Amino acid sequence: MTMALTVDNLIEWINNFSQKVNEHKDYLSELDTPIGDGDHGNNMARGVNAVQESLTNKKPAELTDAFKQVAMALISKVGGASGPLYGTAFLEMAKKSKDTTDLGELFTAANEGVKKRGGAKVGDKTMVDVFEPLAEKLTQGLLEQSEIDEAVEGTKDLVAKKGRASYLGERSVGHLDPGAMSSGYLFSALIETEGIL
Amino acid sequence: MTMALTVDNLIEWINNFSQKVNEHKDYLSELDTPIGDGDHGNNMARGVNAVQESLTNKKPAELTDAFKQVAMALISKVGGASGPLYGTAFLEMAKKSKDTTDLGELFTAANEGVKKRGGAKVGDKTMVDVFEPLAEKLTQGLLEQSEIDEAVEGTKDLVAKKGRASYLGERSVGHLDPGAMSSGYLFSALIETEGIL
Amino acid sequence: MSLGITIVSHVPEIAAGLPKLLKQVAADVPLTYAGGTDDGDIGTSMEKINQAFDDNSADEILAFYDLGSAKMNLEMAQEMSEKTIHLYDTALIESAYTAASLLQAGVSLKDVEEQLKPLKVK
Amino acid sequence: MSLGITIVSHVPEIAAGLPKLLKQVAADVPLTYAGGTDDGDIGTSMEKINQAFDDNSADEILAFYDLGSAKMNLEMAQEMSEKTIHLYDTALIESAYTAASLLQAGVSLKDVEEQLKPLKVK
Ligand SMILES: Nc1ncnc2c1ncn2[C@@H]1O[C@H](COP(=O)(O)OP(=O)(O)O)[C@@H](O)[C@H]1O
Ligand SMILES: Nc1ncnc2c1ncn2[C@@H]1O[C@H](COP(=O)(O)OP(=O)(O)O)[C@@H](O)[C@H]1O
Ligand SMILES: [Mg+2]
Ligand SMILES: [Mg+2]
Ligand SMILES: [Mg+2]
Ligand SMILES: [Mg+2]
Repeated sequence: MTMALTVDNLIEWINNFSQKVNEHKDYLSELDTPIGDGDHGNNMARGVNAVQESLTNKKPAELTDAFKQVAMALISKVGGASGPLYGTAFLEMAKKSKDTTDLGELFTAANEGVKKRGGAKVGDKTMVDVFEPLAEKLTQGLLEQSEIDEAVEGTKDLVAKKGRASYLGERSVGHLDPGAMSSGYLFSALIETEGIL
Repeated sequence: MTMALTVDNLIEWINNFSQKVNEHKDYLSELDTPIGDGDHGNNMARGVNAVQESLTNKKPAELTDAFKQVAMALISKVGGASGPLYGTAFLEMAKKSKDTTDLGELFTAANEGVKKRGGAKVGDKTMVDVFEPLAEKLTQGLLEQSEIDEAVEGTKDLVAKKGRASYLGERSVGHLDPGAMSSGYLFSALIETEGIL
Repeated sequence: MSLGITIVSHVPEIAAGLPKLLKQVAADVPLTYAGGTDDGDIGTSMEKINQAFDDNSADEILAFYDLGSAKMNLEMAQEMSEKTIHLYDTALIESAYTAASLLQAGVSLKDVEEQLKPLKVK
Repeated sequence: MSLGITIVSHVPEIAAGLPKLLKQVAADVPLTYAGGTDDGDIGTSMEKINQAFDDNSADEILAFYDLGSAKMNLEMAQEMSEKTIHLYDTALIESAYTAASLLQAGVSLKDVEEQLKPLKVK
């Protein structure tokens, strides 16, 4: 029995996400250092802080507006690859939210958007390795922290095929993907939001 | 009966060349406009003026030094592709001048240097289309202004294979090569120098 | 239908510098650029790209970029733009230079694209 | 034997800007650059290239350039340098970025060169 997604619990969810990103900012940038340019934490923190500012300045009336505001702030402020990717995820959720409030459907649309934007598929060591299996879990009503951890951890043994890490080829093995980790926070934040699942 | 190349008539020759380059500076840049970046006249003028400054500040004692001073000033000051090319030509003449003062031999060495430096061969619509046939004429003791004009004019119908003009491919046809024109001045200056040929 | 060029780089200096090289051989080709994030840091900005498309006096634009994430922002800007934007996965400096020289010489888009093909590196 | 990178561009801004992109992924790779003519105009300068080779703390250098005439000055500087200079006819930004990330990861010159091969565009 899925409870309803509302503007209020969406904002709470996004606030939880922002808090996690800010808390783990240095860790995310650290993950991005051996296989990237070491800015993922700073990028995401800049992004979620802009999101919070936007939601505070102008409280959205509808779910669709809320998703759109999140998307636009991320697109404007993140600066790295994760900007257009998270931005696209939330834009797709905005579109989908006109028809449904089901998180499984919303995240399935988000995942398709991310895949289309970046050209990555499951196994390429990107945020898609978290979005795709967990969208599926959400659809089944089975999202749990252990599933999130597993999806994030699973990127460690993969060879990067997209993004900056792909320049390192085989040498990217043994490192967690930073975007997978931050995506993990997005799903954890969902679990911690009362009444949204 | 070729007369001797001396430090004095070498300087006179180079002064004649400088004068021509300065006189036709705008024309050389104009030739470089449709098939290049429009700076060949400015590049060469900057170069020959630096050469004259160098030869005035420190009169070379030997032919080899004279050729070297010319080369170094051109290499330092021209800035465009013609800098290392003319520079190499004069460096090769400097080396060769240790063994001979024969202009045919000197220019044959210069031409080989230019070809090696830029990778161009006859027919590629570059200064090589002037250097190579006229080095041959010098060797035969047959250098005349009409031969110079012919060599320069001959670049008009060629398709550029080297340098900036090569980006235009077939569209470079119908335009004189600016480096061929400035090379023409170098040979004309030789003809106009008393007692050098 | 006029053709222009837009340069997108992660680095503001590269974005501002490359048009100087192109202007030398393509004085009449409309050239605009977007470099760095909104704050001028290393990265790209969809809004800056949008602006560069708008500011370009041409109504059909050939766009060149440096790294993959620039492409994503470029595609978002492309989707939002009313202009026809062509995106090339080619060597940034070398292909922008090639395109600029050819456009200046009045070469058609089709022929320019033919010459860009061997410069595909991403 | 340490490996470094030298960037050569006709445009001072590009030469100075590209290392900023590379530094992000290669904090420990010795990076130097030479941009523009002696007077800071668009072009290249053998002396500036020489200086960039000297200033690089590495004794073996991978050199990347934008247009053909830069290559000629590079080769003259290469002949004069006491260091081992490797010159690549590859896409300037893309190949310098690739080389920088790989060198930072401790990849051997041979393997770096292998990955540069598909980036050859000149
Ligand atoms: N093409 C892509 N498709 C999907 N995800 C990608 C792609 N490129 C990068 N990413 C994700 O973005 C993360 C890096 O984001 P970030 O560091 O903010 O951007 P940048 O690489 O531009 O510095 C990666 O860890 C990866 O998860
Ligand atoms: N690779 C090359 N081999 C021989 N000559 C060349 C080559 N590249 C350019 N040139 C000559 O240089 C001339 C252009 O010189 P210039 O305009 O001073 O340099 P740039 O092209 O760098 O602006 C051409 O007209 C041609 O004669
Ligand atoms: Mg990053
Ligand atoms: Mg980044
Ligand atoms: Mg020129
Ligand atoms: Mg020039």
